[in-house]
Parts: sequence; C-alpha cells; structure tokens
Amino acid sequence: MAKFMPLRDAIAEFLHDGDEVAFEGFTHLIPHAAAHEAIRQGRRNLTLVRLTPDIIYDQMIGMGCASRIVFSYAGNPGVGLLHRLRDAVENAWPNPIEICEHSHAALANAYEAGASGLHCAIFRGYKGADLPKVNKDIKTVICPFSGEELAAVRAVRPDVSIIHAQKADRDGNVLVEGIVGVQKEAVLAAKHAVVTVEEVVDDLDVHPNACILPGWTVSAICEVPGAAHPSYAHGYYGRDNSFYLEWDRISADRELFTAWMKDNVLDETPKVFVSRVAALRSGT
Amino acid sequence: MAKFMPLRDAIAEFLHDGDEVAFEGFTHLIPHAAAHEAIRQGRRNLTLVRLTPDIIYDQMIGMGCASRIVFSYAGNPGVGLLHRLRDAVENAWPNPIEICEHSHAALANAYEAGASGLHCAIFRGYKGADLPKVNKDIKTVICPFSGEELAAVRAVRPDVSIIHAQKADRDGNVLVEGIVGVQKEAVLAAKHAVVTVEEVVDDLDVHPNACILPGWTVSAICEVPGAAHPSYAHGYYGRDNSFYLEWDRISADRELFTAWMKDNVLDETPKVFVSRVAALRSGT
Amino acid sequence: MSNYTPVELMTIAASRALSNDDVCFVGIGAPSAACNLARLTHAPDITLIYESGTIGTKPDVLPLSIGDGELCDTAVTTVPVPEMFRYWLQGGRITIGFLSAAQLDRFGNINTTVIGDYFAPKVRLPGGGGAPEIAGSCGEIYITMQQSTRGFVEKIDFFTSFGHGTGGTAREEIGLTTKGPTLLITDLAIWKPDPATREFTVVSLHPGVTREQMAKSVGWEIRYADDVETTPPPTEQELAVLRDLHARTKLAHQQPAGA
Amino acid sequence: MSNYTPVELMTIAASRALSNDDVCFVGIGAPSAACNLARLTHAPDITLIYESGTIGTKPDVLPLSIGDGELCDTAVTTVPVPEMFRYWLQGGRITIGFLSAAQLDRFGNINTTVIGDYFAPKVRLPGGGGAPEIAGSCGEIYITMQQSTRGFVEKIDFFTSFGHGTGGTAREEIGLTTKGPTLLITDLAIWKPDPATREFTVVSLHPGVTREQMAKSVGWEIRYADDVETTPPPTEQELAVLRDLHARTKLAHQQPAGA
Repeated sequence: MAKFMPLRDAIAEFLHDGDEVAFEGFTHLIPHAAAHEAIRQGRRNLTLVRLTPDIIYDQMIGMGCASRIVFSYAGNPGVGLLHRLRDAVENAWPNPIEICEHSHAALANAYEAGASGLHCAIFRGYKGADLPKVNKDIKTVICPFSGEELAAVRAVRPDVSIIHAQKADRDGNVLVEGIVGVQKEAVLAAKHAVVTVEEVVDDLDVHPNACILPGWTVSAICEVPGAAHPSYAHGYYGRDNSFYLEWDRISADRELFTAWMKDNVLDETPKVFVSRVAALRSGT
Repeated sequence: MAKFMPLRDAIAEFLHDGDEVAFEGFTHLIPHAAAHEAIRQGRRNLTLVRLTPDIIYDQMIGMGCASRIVFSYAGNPGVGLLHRLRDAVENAWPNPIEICEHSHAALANAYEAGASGLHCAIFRGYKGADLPKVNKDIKTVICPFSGEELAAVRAVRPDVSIIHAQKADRDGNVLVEGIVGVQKEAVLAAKHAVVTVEEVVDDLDVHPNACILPGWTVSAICEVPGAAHPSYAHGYYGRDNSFYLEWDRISADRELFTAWMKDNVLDETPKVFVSRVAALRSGT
Repeated sequence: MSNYTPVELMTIAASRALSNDDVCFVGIGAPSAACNLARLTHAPDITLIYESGTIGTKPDVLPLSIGDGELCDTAVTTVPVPEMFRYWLQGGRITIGFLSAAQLDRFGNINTTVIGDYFAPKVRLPGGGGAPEIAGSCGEIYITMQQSTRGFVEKIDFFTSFGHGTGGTAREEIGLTTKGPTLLITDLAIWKPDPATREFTVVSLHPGVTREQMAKSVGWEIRYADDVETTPPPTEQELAVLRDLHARTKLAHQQPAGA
Repeated sequence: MSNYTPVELMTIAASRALSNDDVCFVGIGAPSAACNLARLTHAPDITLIYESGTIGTKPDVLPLSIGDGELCDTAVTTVPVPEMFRYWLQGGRITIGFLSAAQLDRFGNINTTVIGDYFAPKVRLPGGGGAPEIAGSCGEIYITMQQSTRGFVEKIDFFTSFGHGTGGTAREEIGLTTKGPTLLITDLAIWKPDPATREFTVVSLHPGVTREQMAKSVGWEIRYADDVETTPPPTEQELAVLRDLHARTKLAHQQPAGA
C-alpha cells in the first residue's frame, strides 16, 4: 500500500546499492528529481534499465551510479549522442559499464512479460540483426502452430521501478496520462515502485479506462511538482527542448559536466524543480 | 477506411457463410443488433468466436447459423445455462456443433496474439486441467530462460469481428469506453471489422488514452442506437437484467424459442433496438 | 440469532475469512456476496477485482453478471480483459480467488465443464471461464458451494481446474507454486485441507448440523479434524448488512436499470 | 526554383513518395519533416505514427523528440509503447517505415549501433531503438540519408537492422515476408533496389548533381539505372510549406514551451 513520504526518504528506503532499477518515462514524465536524489545519496553499482537512457541516465552514469545498463536507444532525442554514456562505454569513465542492449520492441515486450509474471516474452523481431549475437538475453522459440521462429527475450523484473506521474489521490491511486510509455509495465514488473507526482488531489476525476496504478501496487508516493524537468508533464508544463540542446554542450566535457552536476544536483534539493518548470507552464 | 453504411448492407458485404466471426463484448456492448441481422440474412456454417457465448450466440446457434464455436464460458451470466447451446451440443439441434473450448485467459491471450500478428500466445495456464487433452489448439512451449513449461494457444484471427461501441466521429474513429473487454483485440485481429455505434458525432471529445479504434482499422460503421440490448452501453443505457432472467424461460423450449425469434428478430429490423432501451436510459 | 438460512451463514462465514489487505478475484453468486459483505463490515479497504476488468470496485448492489455497469462505475479503474488475465491474475497480484463447482472432489479439484463424457456429454455445463488460471495463479483459493451428493463426488468427470490433484505434493509436482484450495465453506460446514494429505477435512460444523446430515450430503467418507468447532452464527450486523445488500440487489435486477 | 538546399530536396522528394493511404512509422529528423510536408501538401489524410504511441498525429511544429507533447495533443489516440510495437507495428498495420543510418551498405543494411568492435567500440552510437523491427514489420522501408563515404560503406560494422542482406532472396531466406528497403533518398539522388540483385541503383539524380560528385560520396562502385532521370526541383509550394514548418519548429524549440 502506497506510503506518502518525502522523496529523500523514499529513495533511501527503496533504492539500494546494487539494485536493478528502472527510471521509466518515454520522453514524457521522466523522473529526473528522483534520479537526482539517487545521485545525491551516492547510489553505486546500479543496473539501470530504460528504453531510452536519455539525459537522466547520462547524468547517473557520469556520476558513477551504474555498473550495468539495459537499454534500446542511447541518444539525446533529436539532438545527438549521450556523451557521458559514450565516455563510460568507450573510455570506462568514471567506471566501466556493462551493456545489455535491445531493440525498443524487445525491451517493451520484456517489461510486459515482467508485469505479466513471466520470465520471457516472444515476438517477431531481430530478424537478420546482430544484437542476438552479443546479448545472451535474446534467444528463440518455435511457434508450435506455424513453425515460425520467434525472438524470445528475458523478462525485465526490476528490484525497483521509479516513475513520475501527474496525480495521486489520497488513497495512493496514481494517474499517468498522455504518452504513457512503459510506466505501468515497469511498475507492475518491479518488486517496489516509487512514484513522484505533480500533485496529490482528493479525486482523480478521470474516465473509466485511464491509466491508473492502484495504490496497493505502489510502495511510495512523493509530491514533487516539476519533477520531470527537462522532460514534461502533459497538462502541467511543456518539454524544455532548449535544455536538451544545452545538455549536448554541458555533457561533452567532463569538467563542465562535473561542475554542472555539483551546482544543479548535489547542492540542490527536490524543491528546486518547481522553479525550473515555472516558465514552461502554459494555459493547458 | 471505415465506410458508413446501413447495418443490413454491412452484414451483407462483410459476413459470409463459412466465415470465422467474433461478435465481441464482455457482458458490456454486446452487438445484438448485428447478430440479429446475420440471423435474418440466414448465415450458415459460421465459426463463432467469443469468450462468453451468452444470449447472442444462444440465439445464433438455435437459429442454425453456426457449425463451430470457440469459447471459454458458455453460460447466461448470473442466471444459468444456455439452453440452445446445450441443445446443439447434447442433441445436435438444430444441427451438430463442433466445439473448441478454452479458458478466459487462453482466449484473451489468443485474441491478443491475433491483434499482434502472431500465430500463438504463451501464458502460464491450464496446469493440471483437462482442456489441453481435448483441444488441439492448446500446446506447450518451454521458456528458454527459466525452463518453465508454459501453455501456448493458437491465435484467434477471425475473418470478421463485429462489435458495438458508444460513438464514432465523422472520420470513422471509434470510441469504446467502460468495460472494454477484448473488443480492440478482436477488431485488430480480424481481416474486417463491422462496428455498430450508438451515435455518430463531430468530435469524440475524449482524453488521450481512451480506447479508440482509428477509422482506417474498421471496415464499416453502422449507427444503430440501442444495438447492444439486452446488454448495455455505458453512458447510454443500463443492462436489461430482467431480460437475461426471462431468456432462461424463452430459450428452455424449442417452440417458444422459435416463436420468439420469429416475432422479435426475423420480423423486425435494426430500428427496433432504440425502443427496447428507451426505459433503460438513465440520467448518466 | 437463529433466524438465518444455511446459505446466509455460508456467505457470512466466507466473508469472515477475508481481510482488509486482501485482493480478491470475485466470481458471481455467493463469492460476490461474501466479498461485498466483508467490504461493508470488517474489511472496508479490501480490493475486489472482477474478471471483466474492473479493479477496486465497490458496487452498491450485487452484479447479476461479472460485468454489470455498476462494477465499472464504482471501480478505481477498468482494464481490458487480456490485461486483467496477464498483468493482474498471472502477475501474481491476487491474494484470494473464489471458485465454485458443479462437481468437487475431496482434494478440491473442480468440474464445471461436463457431466459425462466430454465429447458426448450428459450435461454440458458452462465450462471454466477464468477458473483454470484462477486456480493456478491466485495466492490461495476459497471454494464456496452447497453440499450435495451430486456435487461432492468421489471422482469428478472432468478436471476444469486443479485443486490438490491426488493430494500431497501434487501441486508442486506439476509446477504450481501457489497454495491452491485452502478453505471450503459450505451451507453446513467449514473445511480445510489436511496439511499432509491435502484432503479437505471438516474443521467446523455450522450450528445444529450433525455428522449424519453431513454424511448424507457428501459422496465420500468424510474426515473430521480432531477438534471440530461450531461455526459462530451470524451476528445481527452481519445478517442485516447481507440482507440489505440482497434486497437492494433484487430490486435493481427486477426493473429496467433506468426506470 | 533553384534557391534550395540539397537536404530540402531530399525531404521534399521523400514527401512525394507518400500517399494519402499510407500509414507511416515516423522517425525524428528528415522523415518527420517529409511525412508532415506530405500531410500539409498532397496527402492530407496520411496517417502518421510515432513510436512513442501517438497514432494519427498532426503536429503543427516538428517534434524535437519522438514523444513531444505536440504529438499526443494532436493524435487520434495515444497507446502504451508495448502496444505500439505489438498491435501496430508487429500487427502489420504500417505501410511505410522510415529509417536512417550511420552506416549503410549497397543492400540497404543499416548500422546505428557501433563503429568498430561491438565490445570495444571506436564510436558508441545510439543503437537500434525501433529500427530492427521497423525493418522487418513495415510493408516497405524508405531510407533518407545524406551521402558521404563515411556513411555509404562497402561493409557495415554491425547489422542493426536488416535490409536485403547479401541481396537477392536473402529476406525470404530468413523468413521475412515484407519488402524491406524499396527507396533510398539522399541529398544527391534517388535510389531503388535492382529487382533481382536488390542492390541500390540510382534512378534519379538531383538537378546539377554529377556522377563524379556521386562517386566521391559513396564507398562502393555505384550502379546506375539504364535511364537515369533528373529529380524535379522543389515547387514553390513545397518549399514554402517546408520552410514555414521549419521556421515554426525552430521558434518553438528555442523558447520554453509555455513562454
């Protein structure tokens, strides 16, 4: 049953060194505030799972939180490469990092299988591709009806999944709306789930088929307005596209990166996020 | 791309003798008007697919439309057995009927696989159950990661799926809301889809994650208010529970059934449905 | 309080076995009444899930079908049926699943498929619906059923869903990791599986029920626990809440919903 | 109309290859511009799908990422990512998928994973994202890419996604039933696979482009069709609509969304 608690306490209680953790959100609702909290608390040896590592894992990897990454697209969307991730993979800075690489379809299916309590997913994929040669979590299964060879991937079942969502009600039921990505699957696949929300409300006031995570599927809820910045929260504030462009410059240099992280993460608190999105709120 | 057309024309164009057809709707939004039209047009040798055959298939079977049925629960929900289906299975009246029987989980997975373009689905099921002994569409697959034996079922990929929905917009986009069952999967698994709707509107006016079938996934849309009766349409009219109770009496006797079908189906048109739900509309 | 029916006590006894923390996969009939009675009395925060996709539902009247509008209107959320069976049932999120049976054996194996031969049945029953996977994926299974020699049989005609098989470690042997049937509540008694043999054993008789009466309603030699208790009769509150629920339900189902 | 850039013509030529009935799986960059240009000119009813789950989207400005809010706001519906890949892509509903490459070979095989050895890469590229299954499940694949000897190589370092393999019937041999790459549109030319060998063959050169220029930008011996055409230059309308789109986009991405 969901406990309402400060983000600092939630990360301290539910995310431990060595955990496999998924910070999910497909371009939308990326839980940056929670990642910053994990960085501040100095987590180490994490296995980071995420379709699109994006700025959030570029920061965690650059700060030495991760020893392994499971992913399917390691770019700064629409901008370029992820410099910190590249530096870790190519030069082992600040530490070597093991990679487990998938396609989007494979990793989405792997989350779905995890949420379904299975150890594998099957799908039509990877035909003629080289990833199966370098990733032992990709195998094949023969369809017993058609004889077709299908790809099989190991389910993702994280120790903890961490997401950001629009709202929770006082019973801890969580609403995710808009581009919902794989967040529901990530939460249901994990042993524990930590959710930051824009606000806690009396009534979610939604239609019957909205994407809701019932309170009993969530471990902790933390009210952190703006927690998705520079990503966005549909209905609350827009994406800070200019920061995504700016990150290309900040992250390209180890010293500039380190200085930026000290000023904007290590020396800050979750409270700063609300001010970061102030200019991004529109009438919607 | 969805064509707007009268129900009579849609059934004539898209449902043929010998087809495999799914009339779906899990207790809610059951497409009774379309089934009555198929009965009036005298369809024969259909394979009827549906989790819960319910009154709709009891009527079609009793009228001789079906030679095979694929299902997972053949009862009048909350009331008792389906007398016409029993009569067909036990006494071959009005004709013998072949059965392909599943559990709900299996058949739901089979639709999902059909919608996903696969020939099989895998899931954890049927352990210790006898159905795999009598249904050749149930096999097993070994999970290549855990070694667990999983059930595998043949995908459902109907020639036609027929559903009822609340609304379509003028571009043919269809909204299904409330208990959505397996309707989306049934439509996406089929070669053609016929959809009856309560109304056609300018704007569906829904939230971003509503269950919508884009117009280009649907073959025909027919505006038939009340078409789900005695089932219900969330937001339009309630379930006619008293008719479900009454059906137990009507269907128990071959002659009574035949007379009822003549008066209420053969001699009627889709227009009658709107009057059948008049007393079931509430303020919602 | 003696003015109650055996089925009322069956329902009330089942409701008492549920707690606030349970997540129940609810079937229609006695289970639905029991779960909602628990919710309306000692377990207000119990989570009720119906296989139609309605999660955390709080119906004011009992549904006639598994997918009445009332279930969706009062739910926290409603999901597609494939998701219900994959994420919620198979995902291992359900603590207690309710099942009933046309035929039940002493090991909690259930038949709701056919009486007689499968391909030439004497009676074609509804079939399994959700039961085969409810039996496998829920943390534990409660069975509610009225006793009769027709229903409580030495050997069932068809294994619709697996209970404890031939007893002992039969579940583990076929790869099931859940507990299976842990409680059988009837109109006459409460039964629990023997820890070793897994045979259902009477642990409590309802007030006034005799062992002779029991023997006449069960098609096998009944085993009794060493210390058979007497089921506490319904309290006034339990009975009042249950009867109110049934009265509201009857009224709702007799007239068109919108009238 | 000679006042246009090679990339503008690449985008415009790609947009011309799309029709009203197409269902496109759109990537970021040139494909997104081309698809939306088609929608804003000759194919107003084209269906655009982005892998973030947005179906039937009609953005007013081009998204920076595959999941900008604009895509969801203007979509017919937005589905979860697992559903996008299962029901919509794998389900065979997409007529045309767009791909680009860091390295491309003459058979349309694509590398966006690594330059050098996979386990000790010289350059770690972003990886495949949706591409491996886009390449397999879309009806056909259009590739847009600027020509350079670094990108148009004799042999790619890693098969991120499969085009025509070693040519001929390679796709059929590994069980692929879709057409694979059928069109390659660059800043200099339009290429189509030879019907038999499947090697990309130049069918049209953009205005003013010479074969010498082509040879310097491609790392293999280029094959030309017997009858090489000249790509029609952009019309005034095409160029105006494309530039308006880019201007709106630039403005939108430079300032905070809500300002």
